[in-house]
Amino acid sequence: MSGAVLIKTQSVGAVRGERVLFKALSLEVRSGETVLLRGANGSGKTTFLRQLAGLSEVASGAMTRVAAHHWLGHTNGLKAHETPRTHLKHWARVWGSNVEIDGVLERMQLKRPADVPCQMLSAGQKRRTALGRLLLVERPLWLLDEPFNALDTAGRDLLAGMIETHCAGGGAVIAALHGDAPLAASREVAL
Amino acid sequence: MSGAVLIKTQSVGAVRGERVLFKALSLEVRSGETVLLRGANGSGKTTFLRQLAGLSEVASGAMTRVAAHHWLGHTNGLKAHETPRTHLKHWARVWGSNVEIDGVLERMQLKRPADVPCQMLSAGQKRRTALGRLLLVERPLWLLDEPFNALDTAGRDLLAGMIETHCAGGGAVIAALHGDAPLAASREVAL
Amino acid sequence: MWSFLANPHRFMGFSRLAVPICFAIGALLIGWSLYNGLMVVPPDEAQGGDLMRAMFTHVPSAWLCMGLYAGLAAASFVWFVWRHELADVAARAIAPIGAGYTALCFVTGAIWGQKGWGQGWHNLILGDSRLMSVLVLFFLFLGYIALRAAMETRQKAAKAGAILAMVGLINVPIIKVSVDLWETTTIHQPSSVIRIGGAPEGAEAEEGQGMNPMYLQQLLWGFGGHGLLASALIFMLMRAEIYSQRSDRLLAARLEES
Amino acid sequence: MKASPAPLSSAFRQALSEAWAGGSGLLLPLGFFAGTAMLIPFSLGSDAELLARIGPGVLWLALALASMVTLERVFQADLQDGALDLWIQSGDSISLIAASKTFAHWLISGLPLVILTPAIGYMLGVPMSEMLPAMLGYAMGGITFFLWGGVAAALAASVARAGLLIAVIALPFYVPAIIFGVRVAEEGLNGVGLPFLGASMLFALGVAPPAMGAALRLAAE
Amino acid sequence: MKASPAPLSSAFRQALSEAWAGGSGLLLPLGFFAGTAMLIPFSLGSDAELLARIGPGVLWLALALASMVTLERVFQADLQDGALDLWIQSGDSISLIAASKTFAHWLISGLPLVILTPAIGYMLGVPMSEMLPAMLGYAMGGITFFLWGGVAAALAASVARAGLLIAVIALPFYVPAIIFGVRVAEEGLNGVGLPFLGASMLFALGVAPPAMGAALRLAAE
Ligand code: HEM
Ligand SMILES: Nc1ncnc2c1ncn2[C@@H]1O[C@H](COP(=O)(O)OP(=O)(O)OP(=O)(O)O)[C@@H](O)[C@H]1O
Ligand SMILES: Nc1ncnc2c1ncn2[C@@H]1O[C@H](COP(=O)(O)OP(=O)(O)OP(=O)(O)O)[C@@H](O)[C@H]1O
Ligand SMILES: [Mg+2]
Ligand SMILES: [Mg+2]
Repeated sequence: MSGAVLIKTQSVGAVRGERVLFKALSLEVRSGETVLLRGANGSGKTTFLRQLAGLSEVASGAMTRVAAHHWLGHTNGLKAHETPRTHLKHWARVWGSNVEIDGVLERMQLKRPADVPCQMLSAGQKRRTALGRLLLVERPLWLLDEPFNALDTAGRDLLAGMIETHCAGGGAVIAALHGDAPLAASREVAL
Repeated sequence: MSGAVLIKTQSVGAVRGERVLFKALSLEVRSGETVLLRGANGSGKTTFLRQLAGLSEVASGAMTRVAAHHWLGHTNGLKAHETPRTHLKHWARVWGSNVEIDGVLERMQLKRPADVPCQMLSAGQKRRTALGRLLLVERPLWLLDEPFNALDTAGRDLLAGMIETHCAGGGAVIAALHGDAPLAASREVAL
Repeated sequence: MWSFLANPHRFMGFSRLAVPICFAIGALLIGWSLYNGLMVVPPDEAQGGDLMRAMFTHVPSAWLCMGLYAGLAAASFVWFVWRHELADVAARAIAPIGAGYTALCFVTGAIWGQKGWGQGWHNLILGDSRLMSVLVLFFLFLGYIALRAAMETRQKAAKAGAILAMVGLINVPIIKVSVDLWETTTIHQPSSVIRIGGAPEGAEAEEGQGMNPMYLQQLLWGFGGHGLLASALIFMLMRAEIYSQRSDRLLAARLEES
Repeated sequence: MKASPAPLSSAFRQALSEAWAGGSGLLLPLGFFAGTAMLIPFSLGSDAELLARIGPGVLWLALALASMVTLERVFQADLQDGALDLWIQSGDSISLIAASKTFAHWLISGLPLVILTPAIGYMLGVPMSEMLPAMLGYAMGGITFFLWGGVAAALAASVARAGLLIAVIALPFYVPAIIFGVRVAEEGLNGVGLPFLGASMLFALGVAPPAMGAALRLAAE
Repeated sequence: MKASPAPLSSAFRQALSEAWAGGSGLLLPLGFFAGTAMLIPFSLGSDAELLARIGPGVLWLALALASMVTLERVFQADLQDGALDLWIQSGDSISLIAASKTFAHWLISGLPLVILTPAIGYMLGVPMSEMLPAMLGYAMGGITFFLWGGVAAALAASVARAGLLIAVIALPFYVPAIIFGVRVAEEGLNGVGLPFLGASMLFALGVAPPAMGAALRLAAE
């Protein structure tokens, strides 16, 4: 608990329709931590993650964002006509990254389908492409919504390794997850 | 292995782009069986399932479909404006089923969001709605593509129970799956 | 008064009285202006004979529909900047009333024009700049209503509607300018009301369409009456909306318990 | 292929509620046609005689536009959300299902022009005697447009942004309906236009559904 | 909001390749406008003088249509596939990103009309002297259309079948550009039309991007 605070929420709440999903959720995440969001389907994990990312408005409470973050939601953010290579190149350009794309494709085991349009990729290959974005630029905070979905065993281990390295290097991860995780969580938050 | 044959493939193959995904895949599934398709991302599980369902053409080999089947793919088949209730009602009508929708919603624990448009549902709630279709009409064969994705622990147990009941009642399930499954497979097929 | 009413509770208290009062006075004024307009004042043969009696509805509704669009944009602005929920409720209520008065302006104008502009004048509805700008205004209202109706949640409808209403407001003068610059010979008469008080009698007569002060009086009664009627209708819609929001909340709370 | 009407009527109902949900019911299509009618004098000038003469012709373009704009997403959405997979496996004729969906969308987005024809025609100064033939023309032409538009949309379903593609595929098929439709309006119900318009509608009714079915099967592959 | 131009140019490039991939390059838009021009005589009759007079006006309608059909899916797809989430969090002005995407789509789907104007105009018998002003009018009017169409599409991004909704929202905003555009073509470059058309384009350039930005943020909520 000695790392710097990367993000902090103070009694944040969310309302959907006329329903209060959660209220008074306070969370402080420091560098080095892996925080897992737990809760039944529909309990508000995605909603909370989107609030953390600044995508949804906070109905009540306050949120202090200190560090830049990467986002991976239920959807992968891929365009049908893009290939894994052009997708990663595109975001590398947007984010001003000089990382070698071939290296990222290699790391994500996407060498083979690197030039197949995303439309035709398998579910796991799409997910790997999206996860490749995390390697384009260093950002302290990773916000991941069920990131292990659709990955095979090798992919799971790969992602778990990425998360471990990231946290060891001073980053932090907040991830929504169901079931057993192949990673060591420093904390679990129930919603 | 005493049940009746529900579906049978003889050295089926699939080609995608210029790539042979698999060939000479022979499979015979009898009532009572739970067959899991295993394989790395992109190995062709989805492709094979779609062939079994008659959605994709078979590049080589032969396929004999004996029994009717239910299908659940990577996508849920929900329309944005539908609610879980109207979605299930709709397919019940199409399939000529008299099942009580309220009962299905109850069983899938969808009572609460039963009248919320699918657009606004959580990932797990969408999946549960799609799984609810399996309960509308009795069909011997279930073809499921990573059905546990997005489900919480209760949902996983629920689905595992449904599969067990289905197989005990003379049905059969062919499911693509990654990682540990919360169900007892009678056979695993590696792709 | 507006900051006082921004509280929904106070608004409900205020409007419970305001609705019937506005209705009553509005109806009285409209009735009075219509009675005078239809029965008492002499028909002006230069302006279509008896048909010109449509004026006592036409002119007030023409003024009102423009005013209501401005009101819609203002309410949207208030909601967008300060998030006063009541402002959104108001915007939502103004839109159908505004569309209604735009339609009323058009219909009464058409009735009036029946004779004044001669047979076949309707050929020109789509070719007249004044008429076109009213039509475009109607479409701005219509687009606003349709957009709100298509959004899934109230919050989203409020925000999307506010963006459209504000952008639309800046578009209104542009449409006005462009339509006036458009090559048409408008057969619609220019504004004459404003000149009535100040201009000497002679100048009016010269124009051949001077407005009898007796007409003007009825016009103003009518305008006041329609203004009050519109307010009453808007308040009523707002009340209905607030009630439905409350009942939604109650229902949700009950669900939460069970 | 079962012969039960339940799937067809359900497909019809679902499509109807989809079209309805997307835009506050009939208000929107009515507004659309009225709005296009409003743009006509702006782009063509305000000459009354000219408007009466060509306004109805321009409305054919609006109808063509409505059919394409409406249908573009219908089958593509079915493909993307997986509903198409379910339909194909439902055991019913996918051709008939597609046809009944198309028909539902015509009801919501094409029929309103027919309803509005008297009002728009009045504003444009079209003679009363031409009104009924024009309505009939828009009705039959509209069905034809929506059927061919549906074929184009089904063919383009697996292409990411198919808007203009659909238009290019469909436009040539629209030509006969436009030609005969305009003739019906001009020469009335007794002319040669009506039977030909009817024939092209029947042709579309016969050919378009199987074509849609085949295209959708292909898209699902 | 960083000031680096890289995100904008990447957004532009991505949208360009999307538009290109979605419709086999420029062939499709060219085909679309040529096809519409081809439909004009069918629906309006073949009177030469009439065609020359109103043909260019009808092309304005085609341009309006092209802008709506093209933009309908752009932002909706971004929303559905999650790319919008990434853009909003990219730290760059979402307004500028949306504007540069819109511009890319105009290049692919609006500019072709300008390029085709001489050919279509020749076919319709439009006098040569009116050609250049007409091209300028289509160019500036097209940008205006695409910007307002973008606002409507962004507002309707979360609506499932938004085609007609977008049209109804956008049409009133198209009116000034059509009026002035037609004037520019009629009275040439020295008339009052050109400065006013320029003004309404500049106005759209100023107001539409922030409105798109706000609408997209809302859609992502
Ligand atoms: C559908 C047809 C018509 C429409 C849409 C229409 C629209 C309008 C509008 C928008 C105004 C308010 C203008 C302003 O205050 O600046 C107005 C005022 C007025 N209209 Fe019409 N009008 C129509 C037909 C007619 C006809 C046929 C007549 C009479 C021959 C007429 C007479 C007037 C008069 C006298 C005013 C009051 C002008 C003033 O003093 O401000 N209108 N109309
Ligand atoms: N308009 C609405 N009316 C009622 N409930 C709504 C509305 N919009 C959203 N909801 C509810 O809000 C919740 C959103 O939950 P969210 O997506 O954050 O869940 P989650 O924890 O991510 O679930 P999952 O594990 O399934 O992904 C759902 O329960 C949904 O039904
Ligand atoms: N046009 C093409 N060219 C080359 N490869 C293609 C083409 N179309 C599809 N593929 C490949 O075909 C495979 C399809 O695999 P499929 O979706 O069946 O995999 P899967 O086993 O379901 O994987 P997952 O576990 O990720 O869902 C992928 O590897 C994909 O890259
Ligand atoms: Mg979730
Ligand atoms: Mg798969």
